[in-house]
Order: sequence, then C-alpha cells, then structure tokens
Amino acid sequence: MNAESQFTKKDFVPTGEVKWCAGCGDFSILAQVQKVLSETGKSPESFAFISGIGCSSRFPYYMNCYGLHGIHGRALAIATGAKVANPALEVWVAMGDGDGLAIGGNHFVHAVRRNVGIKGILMDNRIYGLTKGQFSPTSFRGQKTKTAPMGTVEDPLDPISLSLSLGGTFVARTQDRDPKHMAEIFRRAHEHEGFAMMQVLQNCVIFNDGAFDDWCTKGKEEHTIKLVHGEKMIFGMENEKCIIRQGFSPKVALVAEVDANNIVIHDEFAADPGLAGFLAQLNGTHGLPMAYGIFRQIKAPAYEAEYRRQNDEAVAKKGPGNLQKLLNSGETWTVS
Amino acid sequence: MNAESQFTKKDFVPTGEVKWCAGCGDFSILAQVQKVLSETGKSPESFAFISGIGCSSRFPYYMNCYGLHGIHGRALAIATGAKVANPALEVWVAMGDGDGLAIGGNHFVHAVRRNVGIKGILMDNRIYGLTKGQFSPTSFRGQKTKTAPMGTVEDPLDPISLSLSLGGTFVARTQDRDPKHMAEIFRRAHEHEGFAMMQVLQNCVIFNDGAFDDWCTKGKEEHTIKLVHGEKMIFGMENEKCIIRQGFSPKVALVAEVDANNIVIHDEFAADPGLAGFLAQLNGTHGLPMAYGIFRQIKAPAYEAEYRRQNDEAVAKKGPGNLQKLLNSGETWTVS
Amino acid sequence: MNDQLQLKDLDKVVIRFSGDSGDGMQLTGNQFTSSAAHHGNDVVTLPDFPAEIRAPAGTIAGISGFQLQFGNQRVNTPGDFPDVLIAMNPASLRANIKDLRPAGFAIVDLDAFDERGIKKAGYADGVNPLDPEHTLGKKVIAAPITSQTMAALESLDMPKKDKERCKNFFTLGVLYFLYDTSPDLTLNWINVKFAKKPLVAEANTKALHEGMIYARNSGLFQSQYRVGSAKLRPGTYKSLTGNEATGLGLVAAAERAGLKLFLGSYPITPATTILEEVAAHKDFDVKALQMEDEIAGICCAIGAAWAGNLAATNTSGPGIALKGEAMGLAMILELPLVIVNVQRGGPSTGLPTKTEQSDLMQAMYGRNGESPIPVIAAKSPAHCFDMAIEASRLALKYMTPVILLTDGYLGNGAEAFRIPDVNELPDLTVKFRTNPEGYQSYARDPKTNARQWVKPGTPGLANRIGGLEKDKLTGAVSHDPENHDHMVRARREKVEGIANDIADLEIIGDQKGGDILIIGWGSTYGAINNKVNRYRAAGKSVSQAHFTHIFPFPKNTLEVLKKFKKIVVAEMNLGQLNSLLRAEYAIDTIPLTKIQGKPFTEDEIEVVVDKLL
Amino acid sequence: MNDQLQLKDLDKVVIRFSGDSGDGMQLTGNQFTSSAAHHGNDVVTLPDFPAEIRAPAGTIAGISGFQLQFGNQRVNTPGDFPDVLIAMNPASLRANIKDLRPAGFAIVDLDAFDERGIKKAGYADGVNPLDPEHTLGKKVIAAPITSQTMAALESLDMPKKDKERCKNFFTLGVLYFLYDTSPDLTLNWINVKFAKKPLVAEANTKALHEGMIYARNSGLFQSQYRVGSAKLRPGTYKSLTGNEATGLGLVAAAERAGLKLFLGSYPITPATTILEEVAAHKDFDVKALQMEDEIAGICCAIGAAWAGNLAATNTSGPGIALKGEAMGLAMILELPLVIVNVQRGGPSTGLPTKTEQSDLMQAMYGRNGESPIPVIAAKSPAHCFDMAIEASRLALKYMTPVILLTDGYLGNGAEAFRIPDVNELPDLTVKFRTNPEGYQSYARDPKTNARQWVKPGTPGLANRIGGLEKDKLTGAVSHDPENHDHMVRARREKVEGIANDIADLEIIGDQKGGDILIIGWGSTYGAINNKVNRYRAAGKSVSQAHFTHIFPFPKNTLEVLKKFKKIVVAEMNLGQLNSLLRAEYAIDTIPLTKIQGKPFTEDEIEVVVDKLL
Ligand SMILES: Cc1ncc(C[n+]2csc(CCOP(=O)(O)OP(=O)(O)O)c2C)c(N)n1
Ligand SMILES: Cc1ncc(C[n+]2csc(CCOP(=O)(O)OP(=O)(O)O)c2C)c(N)n1
Ligand code: SF4
Ligand code: SF4
Ligand SMILES: [Mg+2]
Ligand SMILES: [Mg+2]
Repeated sequence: MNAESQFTKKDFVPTGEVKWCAGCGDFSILAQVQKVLSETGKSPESFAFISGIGCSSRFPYYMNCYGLHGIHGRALAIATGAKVANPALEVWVAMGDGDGLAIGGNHFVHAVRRNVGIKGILMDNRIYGLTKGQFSPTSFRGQKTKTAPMGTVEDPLDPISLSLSLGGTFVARTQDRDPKHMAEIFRRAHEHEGFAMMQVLQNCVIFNDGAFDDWCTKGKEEHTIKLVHGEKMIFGMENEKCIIRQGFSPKVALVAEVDANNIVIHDEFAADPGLAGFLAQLNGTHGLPMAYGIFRQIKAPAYEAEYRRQNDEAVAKKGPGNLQKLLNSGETWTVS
Repeated sequence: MNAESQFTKKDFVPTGEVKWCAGCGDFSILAQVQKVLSETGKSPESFAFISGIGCSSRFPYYMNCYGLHGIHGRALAIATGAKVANPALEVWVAMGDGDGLAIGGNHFVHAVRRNVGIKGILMDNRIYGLTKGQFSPTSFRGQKTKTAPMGTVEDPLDPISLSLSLGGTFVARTQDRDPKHMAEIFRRAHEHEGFAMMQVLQNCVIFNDGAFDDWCTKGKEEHTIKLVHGEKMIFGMENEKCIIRQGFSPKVALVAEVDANNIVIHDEFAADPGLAGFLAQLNGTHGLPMAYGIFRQIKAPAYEAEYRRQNDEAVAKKGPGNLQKLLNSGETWTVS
Repeated sequence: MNDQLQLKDLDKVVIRFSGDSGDGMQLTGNQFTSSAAHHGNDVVTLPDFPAEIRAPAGTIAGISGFQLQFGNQRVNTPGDFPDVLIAMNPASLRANIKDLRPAGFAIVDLDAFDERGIKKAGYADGVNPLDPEHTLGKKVIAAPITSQTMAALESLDMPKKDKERCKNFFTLGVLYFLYDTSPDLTLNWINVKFAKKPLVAEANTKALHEGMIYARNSGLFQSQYRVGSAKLRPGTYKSLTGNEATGLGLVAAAERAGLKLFLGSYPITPATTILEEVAAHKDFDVKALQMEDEIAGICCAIGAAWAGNLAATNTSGPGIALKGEAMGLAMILELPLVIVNVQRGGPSTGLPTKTEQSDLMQAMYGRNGESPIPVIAAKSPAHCFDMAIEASRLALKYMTPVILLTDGYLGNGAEAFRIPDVNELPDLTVKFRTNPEGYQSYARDPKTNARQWVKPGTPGLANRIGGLEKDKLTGAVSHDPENHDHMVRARREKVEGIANDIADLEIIGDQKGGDILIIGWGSTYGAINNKVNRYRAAGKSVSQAHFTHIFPFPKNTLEVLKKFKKIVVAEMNLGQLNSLLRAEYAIDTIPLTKIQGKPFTEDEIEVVVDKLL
Repeated sequence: MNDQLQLKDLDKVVIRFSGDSGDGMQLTGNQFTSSAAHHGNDVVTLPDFPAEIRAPAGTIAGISGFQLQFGNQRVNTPGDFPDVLIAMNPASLRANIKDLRPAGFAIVDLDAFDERGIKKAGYADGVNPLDPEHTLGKKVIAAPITSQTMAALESLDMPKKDKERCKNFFTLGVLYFLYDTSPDLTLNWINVKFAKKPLVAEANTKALHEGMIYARNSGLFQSQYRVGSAKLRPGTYKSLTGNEATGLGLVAAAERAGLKLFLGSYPITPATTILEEVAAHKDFDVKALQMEDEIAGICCAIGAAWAGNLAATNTSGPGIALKGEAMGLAMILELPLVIVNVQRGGPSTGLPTKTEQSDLMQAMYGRNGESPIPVIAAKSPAHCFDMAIEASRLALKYMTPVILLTDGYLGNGAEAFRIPDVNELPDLTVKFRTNPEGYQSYARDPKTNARQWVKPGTPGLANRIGGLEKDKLTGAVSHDPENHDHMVRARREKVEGIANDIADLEIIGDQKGGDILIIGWGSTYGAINNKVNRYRAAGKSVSQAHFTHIFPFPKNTLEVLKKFKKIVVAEMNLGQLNSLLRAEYAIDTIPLTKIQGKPFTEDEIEVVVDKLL
C-alpha cells in the first residue's frame, strides 16, 4: 500500500448508475474494493476487472478501470489470457457462486491450480441472483427453490476446502458486513503474486435474505472466529471458546477447560498444507464456527511469471526470434 | 460379492479386439474389472459402462455390458442421467486424467459433491494418450511434451485431495501393476452406494512410460504405503518406516525411533474428514510415500436415492400424478 | 352509478401496466387478464421484465411492464401499441408515452410525480412530465392513486408501507370499472391468497372497491367501455404462458408415451420457468435436474434417454451454443431427445430479456459435421403445449433429437389454453426392443428409418454405442469410407423422411394463389395474421403461410410458394428462414426483418407489403 | 549398374507406404519426399494415421500409411491411387491392394508373410495372400526385405531387434534406386540424427546401400524410372505440412503486425500439431497455452486479444462446437481473433483421423443470434501459411474474429513451400488508440467500419465492454430496441464490407464463360484442378473457380456464376457451400458430394461432369 496515494476512492467510481437491488451486499464489496485500490497508488487504468454473468458479474461496470463483462462462468479463463498477455495489468475477477463454481467450476479449479496472478472475488450469496433464485452449488442441502421445490438433495461445495486441495496459494474468507475485514483481505490480495481466492459471504436481499445472519449479524461472535496469524484461536462473546484438535479435526472447547498449549495457533504462512486443511473445516457446519480470514498464503511462482521466465530463457539461448531465419531453417532446396 | 456367481470372467468379455498398445496398463485394469464383476453374481447386462474420449475411454467397448462411448469429458454427466433415470443399473465410468480432470473437471467436481451412485475409474497415466502425448492436469511440473517444450509450468492436480475436499464418500487409489489390490478396490466400489472415486495409476508405455516406476516396480516398498483399515501405518522394505504426525501433516519416521502410539492408525470409516485429508498428502511428493488404498469411505445417501425419496413422498402426498387433473387445475373458465 | 358516463362498445383494447419492480405490475396484469377471460374475452398477455433484478426504484432501468390485449374475437397478440397506459411513476410515463396510441390515454399516479420521482426518471430540473410537451400531446389522466388508497385504508391498523402496497388493487379497481368487468375473481383470489393475513385481505379488497368507486365518481373519466365476449371454440380454458405450456406438454407427452419424463437443465432467462414448471410435478415422478451447466444438462438427458426415459433439455441461445457438441452425440447415437430453445435477443449475451428469432440457423447448423436434427417451432403460448408433444412424438418415433424453438415472447406471454381431453392427445406409446433374436443396433425400420430402442438392463441385448462412426447394421465402430458415406446420407434421409409425417403447409387466404404470400414462423404468427386479416378485409390478395415444421419443410412447400407472385418472409432476425427457403428451392423472396426485441407491428408489415401490392 | 534394366521416363508417380505403426512408414515417406524434392520434383504427401494409437501389431487396425505423389509438373495432390504400394506385412497388402492401379505394382516384405502374420491380417486359414486371387491379379513383387536387411547387417554387433528396425532404410534404398534418386540427403540425415549412436547410423546407412544394390541385382525389377524435375517458380523451398504452415503463418503475422502471438488451445486430432508448432517458438515470445478445455482455449485468447496480443485459437469440429458461445462474445466485443478449424470426419466424434469439409455451416452459423464472422479456407498445405496471415490481416483490420478452415488432409499433408522474403509479406502494422480525446469505444472507422483497439493500461481510456448489446457509439450497455436493430445490421455490414478488400473470384479456364464451372473450396482444389486440366487438355469447356473467401463471397461471384451454363459444386459434405450459394444468389446448381474421408478422385468428378457435357 502507498500511504500517499495520489488517488481517492472517487477516481475509481465511474459515472453511471449501480443497478443492484437496494440493500444488496454487493454494494459494500464494491465500496471496499474501490477504497483499497485507491490506496495502492496505482492508477485506475492499471487495473482490469473481468467477469462472467450474474448480478455480481456487473462489477466491472462499476469500477472506473478497464473492464470486460464476459460470458457466464468464463471470467477466469479470459482473465488468464489477459494476465499472461500482459502481466503488468493487475487483474481482478468478480464472480458469483453460480458463475464461479457451477458453470465456471472447471476454470476455477485450473486457475487455482496454475496459480495465475488473478485476484478472484467469489461473491457467494448461495443463490442464483440474476436468474431469480435457483439454488447454487453453495446452497445448503434442503434449500427450497422453484427448481427444488422439496429442497435440494446436494451437499454444498466449500470453496475454501476446494481451493486448498488444489494447492491454492492465497485462500481467504470474509463477508459483506465487515468492511474493515474485507478491506484487509483485499489489500493482502493486491499484494499477493499468484491466485488470490477470496470468498465473500454476500447477502442477496431478494432471493436468499439472511442466509448468513448467524455469522454476520448480532450474536455472530458465538459462531464465528477470526483467523489471525500467530494468535491462538479463541472466540465467543466473551472470548470464552477456543479451537483445539481432536484426532485430525478441529473441536470447540472452553478456554477455561483446556490447557492453553492445546489451543490451536494460526499460521497463515505454514509451508505444509496440513493446518489450512484442518482449519477449512471451520465453515459453520457440524457445530464448528465459521472462520474468517486468510487460511493460507504461501509464496509460489505465478503461472504468468514462469511462462515469461521460459520465454526469456529461450530468447537468451537462441536470441530473439528472427522470422526470416525461422522460415529459412530446416531442409530446403532451391529452384532456379 | 457372490461366492457362487453363475458368471465367469468370459461372460464379461465381448467379441472383438482390444486395441490398446501392447503393454498398456489399461489391459490389466480391464481384466480386473471383468473378473470382479463376474464374481458379483449380477449379469453382464446389469452393468452400464459409460465413458468420454481417450484411450481409457474405449473401455466400454471391451466389456460385454451395456456401453456408451460418449464425448470428451462428459461421461460423468451422461452417467448421472442414466443412473437417476434407472437406479437399478450399476453404472461404471472409465475416464482418463485428461478426460476426467481437464475438460471433464467440472462434472467430476459436481458428481463427487452430489454423491451420485457411480463407480468412477480414473485411469491416470498423467498424459494425453489418444492425442499422442501432451501433458495432462496430473503431469508433474516440468514434464516436457511437444506442447510444453521447456516443461510444464503447472503443479499437478491431486484427484484424491480434490475428491476429499468435495466430501467424497469413497476415495481410493490403486495401480495397474497390482491386480490383487485393484480387484479389492473394485469390489469395495461395487458395494458402495454413492460415488466411488478410484484413481488407478496406469502406465502409458508409448507416451509416458515409467511415470509410476518409483511406486509400482522393484523397490517400490520404499516409497509406497498401503492403507489398511485399523492398522498402523508402517511401510518400507523391512517395515522399518512409519507415518507419524508432525504439526498438522504426516511425516515419515523410523519405527525403531518412535513411540508406537504415535504411529498413525488408518480408519477408512472415520466420520470426520480430518484423517483422510491428512493422509491425502501421501501422494509421493515432499518425501512422503505414495499411499494406496481407501482413504475414506462413509455412508451417505446417494443423489439418485434422495431424488427418488422426494418423488415417492410427493406421490404419497398428492397421489400418483393424474394428467387430466393436472391440466384441469388452476383458474379455468368455460366457453360454450 | 354515475349516469353521466357513456357506455361505449369496443372490439379490443390494449392495456400496458408500467411501474417499479416492486409495484406489482405483473400481478395486476395477471388479475385483469383472468377477469377479462372469465368475462369471455380472448386475452393475450406479455410481461416485460427489466434487465436488472431490481434496479434503483424510480429509474427507467427499474421499470417492470405488462401488456395485454383483450377483445371480442381472437386477438392473437398482446397488441402493438397500448390504448391505455398505466404509469405508476414518472419513469414509467417517460419510457412508454411514445408508444401510447394517439387516441388512447394514460393513467398516472399523480402522487409519484414529486421532485424526487421526476428527477429519478431522468427529466431535467424543473420539468413537469405532465406538460403536453412531454406527454407528446397525448391524453394523461393524473389520479392521486397512492393518496386515494391511503385515504381509503385510513381506518385500518396497518403500517403505512403496507397500505401503500395496496395501490395496485386500487388501480385494478379503476380498470374493472372502466371496462365493466366483474372484480369477483380477484376478490376471491385475495381471500385465498391472504387467508392467513385477513388484514391484508381486507385492505386489498377495500382498495379494489375504492378504485371502482373512484373511477365512477372522480369525474376524471368520461366513458365506460364494454368489450363483448369472443366466440371461442367451446371448452374449458385456462391462461398459460408458453413456458408453462411447454413444461406441461412434456409432462403430457411422457404420460402418453408411457415413459418417465427427464429434464436436464441449467437456469437461463427466459427458459428457466420450463424447468420450474416441470420440477413442480414430482407426483408424476418426473426428474428435473438442475445441473452444473448446460453441457451437463443435455448430457444427463442423453444418459436418461439411453436409459429409457423421455428425455429433454431446455435453455436459450447461449445455452444451445454450449450444447452443440452433445447435440451431435445425441444425433449420431440416434436417441430420442427434445431440445427446447426459448430464444432471446442475441448475439452473445445480447438482450436477455427481449425476444428474437435469431437462433434458427444455429438450430439447423450449430454442430460439427453433417448433423441433421428436425427443427419445429411454436406459434403462440398455448401452441407450445402442442409442439412439446409434437417434438416428443417425432423424437420417439424417429429416434432422433428434435429442436423445438419458442422465444421469450411466447415463453413469458400468456393466452387462453383450451384444456384437452387427455385421451384425445396423440398416442405416443413406445415399444422397446426386448427380443435378442437377430438384433442389430443400427438396423432401421423400413418405414421410419428409425433404429430400435433398447433399455440397458434388458437381458440378451447388451450393446455398445458411441460417437464414432458406426457400421450401418451392427453399430460397431467402422472406419470404412463407404459405410461412412452411407451413414451420413442415411441419417439425413431419416430426418428428411419426416416430411411425410407432418401436416401440409397451410395457406391462410387465397388457396389457389394470389399476389402476396407472407411467410413467417414462430411467435410472429399472431402479428402477421392480424395484418393479413386486415388486408383481406380490405379486399387485398394477401395470404399467409406459417411454418411450424422447418426442418424438414412440409412436402407441399414448393407447390405453395409457386402459387404466389411475391413472397415476403417476415422474421425477427436478418433473414434466416428466408435463406433456408432460398437454398432449398432456389426461388427469389423478399425478406422483411426486424431485430428490436419485439414482434412486428402491423405498420411495419404495411411499409413493406404496401409497396408490393 | 545392371545394364539389363531399362530406364523409363515418367511424368508422375504415386507411392503408398503401408506398415505397422512401428515400421517407420512416416519416416520413410518423409525421407523419400525430401529426396525427390531436392531432385527437383514437385511432391505432395499425405499420411494416414490409424485411429488407435498402436492397435495390435500386424492387424489392419494397426496400419500406418503414407502416400506421396511426385512429378515433373505441379502434382497438386498426393494422388488418387498408388502406382506403387509398399506393404510391410500382410495386413497392409490386404487393406491397400484394391487401391493399387492395375498397371502398378506392390513390393511386399516376404518375410512378414508367415502363418502368424497372415492370420493377424484376418485371412482365412490356409490362404496365401500372394495368390493372384487375393492380389486381384495385380503385380506383387515379393522381396525378403527383413532377411536381406539382417544379412546385410550380419557383421554388426547389434541386437537383432535393432537390426530389424533398419528394414525401412533398406526399402528406401530400393526406391531410391528404382526412381534414380540420390540417397545423399537421407545419408546426411542419418548422420545428423544418430550422431550420438554411430552404430545405428552405420546400420541404417548400410541397409540403405544394400537396398539399392538389391534392387539393381535381384532381378525382381525390370525397369528403372526417371521423373524429370518440375518447372517450379524459382526460389528456395522446404516441405511443410498444412499445420506447420498454419503455425508459422501465425508467427509471421504477429511479427508483421508488431504484436505478440497468443494461442489458446486444447489438443484435438488433427489440429494439435498447430499448437505444437507454435509452442516451439518461444524465442519469438509467443504464448501457446494448453488450457483445460476448448472453451478455456478460446476464452484465454479473447482475454489476450483484449490485452493487445494477436490472439488465436485452434481446434477441430467438436472443439468449435464447444467454442460457439465464446465466438459470439468475441464477435460482439469486436476484438481480433483468429479461429482455426482443422476439419475432420463428423458428425460427433465421427472419424477423427479422416478428412471432411462438413464444418462450413457450423463456421457460418454455429452461434446464437445474428453473429457474422468472416470465413476463409486454405486450398493446399502451403497455402495454409498465406491464409493464416490473411485471417490475421482481416481480424486486425476489421476488429473481428475470423474463422480459417483447413482440414486433416491439408493439416497432415505436405507440399513444397516457397520460402518468402519476409519483407514481402503483408504489412499488418496495428495502431492502438492512445489518444483519450473524444474516444468512444464503439465509434467506427468510416472506411472499414472497425472500432478502435485500446490496450488496457492505457492512460485516460479506461472503458468497459461486454456481451450485452451496446450503444452504437459509447459502447455502454443499451436496451434500446432501435439501437439493437442498428447494431445487429452494423456488425453484419462490417463483415460484408470485407468483400471490397479481397481478391475477385478467379476463373481457371474459360474467362468469358463456358459449359461447366466446377466450384470448390478448401482442400479439394488440387483434385478438381487436376481433373479440370485434363478436361481442358481434351478440349472440353470445363472451368474451375475455387473459393478461398467464403463469407463474404468475392464481389464478382454472381458475375462469374452467370457466365456458365452449368455449375457443379464439389464438396466433401452434403452440399454446404452449395446451400450458401443458392441462398445468396437464388441460382440452381448441381451438388457433387462425397463423404468418405478423402478428396475426390478424378473418376468421381468424371461420373458427374461427363453427364453434363
Ligand atoms: C451460458 C449461460 N447460461 C446461463 C445463463 C443464465 N445465468 C445468468 S447469471 C446466472 C447465475 C447467477 O448466479 P451467480 O453466478 O451466483 O451470481 P449472482 O447473480 O448470484 O451474483 C445464470 C444461470 C447465462 N447468462 N449464460
Ligand atoms: C471436444 C474434444 N476435445 C478434444 C478431443 C481430443 N482428445 C481426445 S482424447 C483426449 C485426451 C486423452 O487423454 P486422457 O483423457 O488422459 O486419456 P488417455 O488417452 O490418456 O487414456 C483429447 C484431448 C476430443 N476428442 N474432443
Ligand atoms: S438479486 Fe440479490 S444478488 Fe442480485 S442485485 Fe438483487 S440483492 Fe443483489
Ligand atoms: S497410447 Fe498409452 S494409454 Fe493409449 S493405449 Fe497406448 S499405451 Fe495405453
Ligand atoms: Mg450467487
Ligand atoms: Mg491420460
């Protein structure tokens, strides 16, 4: 971050109306992105925002940057091309849970695995907003929508676990109703070199209102925990609860009742993937709290950087490509 | 399994030539599937084999069962429809690492997540066989192929970790050069109700010969470990090595040097996902051995069964659908 | 009763409701529709959804519209231009006033025309939207709808917001009075709907009554109108949207075939409501799977077709673009599959909430290789029911995927659907092959050229099929060049043979031929028909032929074309059917094209046809 | 020199090599090709890969073939039927003998005709494949190739298997002698290739020499042949396959445009070698991404085009079916993008290793909505180079995706490529917009109708574009009906305007018109041309017109068509170009279709054309 950025949030706000429903959680995500980027010291034109289709995918229109509103589910593939073609661009992708994990699931998997230098915001409202309220891959089992009138019969997909299983180098969760926390995650993503996977729990007031209330509204302290690097994992209204290890899984215990040494300490930068995988279970199910924060961030070469390195090596070895030489190469014969 | 099956392996072998290259690992997978199914006591016609495109995807032609050779990457989606339409069919899917994890990655993700009652054999040769040797999502970083002349710049995808992160209810690994072990896994898959994900390391003699030699040929004992339910995780030529826990990750230690109680004990049926996630790290990288066996098997309702349950409930509640009644329902008016 | 009000008879009326997404315009429109239909009118309706879920209140982007036409004869369409515009706020007035017929009038909620509302609608500062300059000189009746509603509900103990919500029922009351239509149906609906919220029921009922009274007494209206009942075919009717009709048609087809229905789908505007309709009928043991994408949607349907279900998949244009490869697979497997495309404005994401007919060529050719698939199209919302059954019939009889084209206009639009006697629906009974004797998986029925359907699991018939070229009899993979040539032609011949099994192309008008034939397909039927009727009433030799079967064309097509001096092909695209006809018959035709997200108005047809007369 | 051997002069010769995948037939064919080319012949080649990677040795499924034609004039094609068949085993003889010209001869490796080999080839027990009954009376020269090779290498200390491997060089030696061609090039190649394995080099060299000697002395051959050198345009040549040429063309286009090349791809037969060719040129800083599927392949290319690269994607028919939706996006974004389809046998998976021209309609229409994309096609392997540059030129100049159609026959086939002087290649220099003053993202160049290209990152020009319909100037999302109508037509007009910027359709033959015009496109050029030349030599009024630009058609197309009495449209499909011509010009044409995985033979053209003469 640049303390003396010459830009303000306003520089990142284009003219034109924002067309989300009043009260939609997307507004607050947008505001924090605009704010955080204005503080980086980089010009709005240095950023590219790419998206697919969905309410959330309107995001690029609302950033005064370069923007590409693509087709449903393909934002990460488009973004991969843009980033490899021009690594100097800072590429952000906004995607919905349907866009990014249903139709776009395969590109998600491979972008994470390749560690492409993209900041990916998954605006997860656990519903299809734009098409008016069908269940999504993150909807909980049993959720009733018109396409599942008796409730879905599918378990939800957890994008945190998924990303970690793919070797994700930056895997984080935040929520639309905690602007400060969001800003912190966005800032860290901005600084990250590879793929930054950010799940943002986002309230859709029209089709899935209150889906995250347990973890975002009054009393949430009882069911949520913030991951803070180097700190003991303690939570609860009075900081009375903590996370310990039982077997190979996390368990909630009372601070008063356990040996302080048994309380798990968070390490964002752990080289081995074990801790992050363990913490991924903290997703608000099975009596465990919902964890916010960065599950894991490791340094690893970004895809586009490695690609560039190879090309540079090839040039260093063979000299910069000479077209005439290339055409003339190989077995030739001359007709006169 | 049916000890007195009326069928023999021959009943599962159709006429017509098998057209894989001599020495291809696919032969041995085929033989074990034929053998295991002939022992189930079910007729060849009770089985449906569905595939996409690839060398491995020729599988259905080589089984004397009902077979559908589909299009590249889509076998699991086709199979989902067949299984939901007719849950009495025992549906097997044969897929390559490209077919199942590159173009078909999204269907893989969602079939595992939905727990559709499909037995999925991932014939993983870490290469595109049929198209003559391009790297696949499971190729190791740095592998050189004509499409990556200086080596790939991508980390491989681990289908075991991936499946576990999606809540996979049956997640196993085996290899083409251990017929007995393969047979055991296939048998267990046959008996499993939801999605059975079986990664089979398979040698492609033409384009990736020897890719698994470390873990499949002489001396393999040093680098591989068999997961056996209820047993301590011990391996090595002389059973001198074992797996212990260090932090949240597995570590190799010498049996002689650790307290026996610290040796990890495998539990295939553990209700919580921690152990399996932990064991998934045993994939032959980072100095850890390659683990074979069932990482996790849990009982959970299969997708098609839940779908059926809802329909049955609807019928129970409303009576079996009556078309005339349906058409007549709602606000009507009469013109005479 | 205000005896001052004149009672005028009208043949038909077009009303457009326009307001914020939250103003309940869809509900209001639907209620009026039902009441008019009960009254005996023919009614056709069309909602106009905003592109955004709920854009900022009061803005033009946030407008939700609903248009209906009702009349004492077949009205065919929701009408070109409204006779009456209901505008609940300034944005609605601004966006719609230009469409209002010069002889028509608008009713606006005066209370919404405050400074804020006017500004949100994008008028410049200080402008009064009700000034003739801004109403284009058209008649605007400004009624304080919100405040009248509030006043009417004063005595009720309800939050102000809830009271305000009743203004649409007040408006409905005004219209019921104006068009002399009984409110009983709506009153009944209110009671059922709000059975558990008696206060809300009371409020809405009161608002409705007060609206009627206000219309009679306010002095704002000079006339009351009466639209006589239409002479419809006797029977019991209900109002259905095209998508509901398609969904029900599929359910009906499965029943008539003795099969289970399987729909593999992925949501997309404007096709999703078919999935929702089908999913609602679990008591029929339908399987309606919302899959991870369109490819999975069609692929699971292919798996289900293979397994013996009546399988279908539905989507809109971009989804079809994704399904192309799998459609080719279904074609070469020769499995029955109904593929519904509810077309929308393209290309690419285009105009998702608008209608268009621009996916015809994609239906014909959007696959690799020679991949012939029959293409049929519905011509009205209720006709979607018949065409869903027809698509199923062809698919099952000829063992082929079939593409059914509808569009957003049909899918969302509604009209009266005459409820059929189930036993009179086509018998689609299917015979699966069960006899192993001499079975060859690609042997063809000599009449239909169809291969036989075998359910996996059937003893003695295990066979393997796939997307590679196959031997013409055994179905085994074959790389033989002559066999391939044979199969490519055999697949096409099978589909072309369907021409012998469909109705002839009908001439509406001069059976022996005449000056002009206007050709259309799909949802423009009503618009063209209305215009042709008007021409004919005026003694002009203008006839109509409307394709419901496009590939193959009906057998008598060339015969029909040859009877007319000039042939106009009217489409909401750049001339796609036109190209197909020219390619097939090498005849010259005159394209009439429009790509504006709505069907032709009569004027637009006139501009082209008059010149040819 | 055996003086008994007659020396005969020939105009051209067709040789087909056929053997097991492991027999090195591709290598042998390629070596002969190079040597003949050096000798001054024109040579065109075509490999025929088996559908399986390596089906069981000795079976028909496992055969790998390679055919070449060389001559003392332009040979145009690898030839219809071989004059000489090299069959390394019984399966090869069995599969190919029917194609051998009656006047030709086969050379077989007698050693492979043991009981096991004969059985594997599928002959009945006790059959001798060399009996005239089984050789269809054709001449077969049975040489003990393997044992002669083994004998020749007896002195070398090598495993038996490795010695056996040298039999293809022995065979090559036989051919070099027979066609009086210098072995120097191959000898040189051996030395370079096996520089690190001197023993292998020695063995192969020896085998080659022994083959030559054997041919001279064995008494099996009566004649030696000489094919004079062809009068080719002066210049330096190399042999290129169509896919190599396409890849190099893209690299060249990027250089000439001053841009970086980006190829987004996914492997698929027969298109993969383009990706492999491009990936090999990292020293040009090309990005050649093997993505997770075809959709990702084109989508990353769209991202790269947006970011300012010369972007391309390549695939075959099934891949295009998957890319349809994204092609529509590229079209509406109006970004330059080259889309290469190396067509193969369809529909569905079809016949992946065979050729076909059946994706033309898909190229034209395989997308939702009105989505016009220019379509061009290469007519020979070397022509792929030019057409890759032409596709890039159109894409960059008109800011549009462009589809380049080639096919498996072109992609795998090779011919002499005249190496151009780089400075004579078209100048494709691109001007990015950098001036913020008055920029509107969809404002069009008055001449080309193209919008301007802005590189993201450029100060002052930030803008947002997408797949929704957009305002005709600002590019902002627009739901306005008239604007949509305008844009749909504007996009088509832009593409149609390209007709003014391409060469006229050329008549090869009667410039003023005549009896018959044979129309073709793509890879059938050579086959048609050879036949037309023969007709003309016989004094018949048969001419040829070959489309390289299909959408839009060249401006003078109708003019050309009108000059001829009869028009035959020859295609390897069921008449796709034929339909397009009829739809466009409403003229009657005669389709000549063949769908057998290979181009027309002269006979096949004759059957249709003779009747019309
Ligand atoms: C190819 C294609 N399929 C389907 C659609 C329809 N569609 C648009 S957005 C969307 C899902 C929206 O949900 P999500 O991605 O979660 O975004 P949200 O609206 O909730 O922010 C769908 C199914 C489409 N536009 N294109
Ligand atoms: C849509 C489509 N894209 C690409 C291909 C080409 N293709 C066929 S198989 C294959 C990959 C083969 O690799 P894998 O799935 O690992 O199977 P294997 O041959 O190794 O068993 C590819 C890319 C195709 N047939 N269809
Ligand atoms: S529908 Fe939901 S997600 Fe979409 S804009 Fe409205 S509140 Fe937000
Ligand atoms: S190419 Fe490889 S995977 Fe394919 S059949 Fe041959 S050995 Fe097996
Ligand atoms: Mg969502
Ligand atoms: Mg593979």
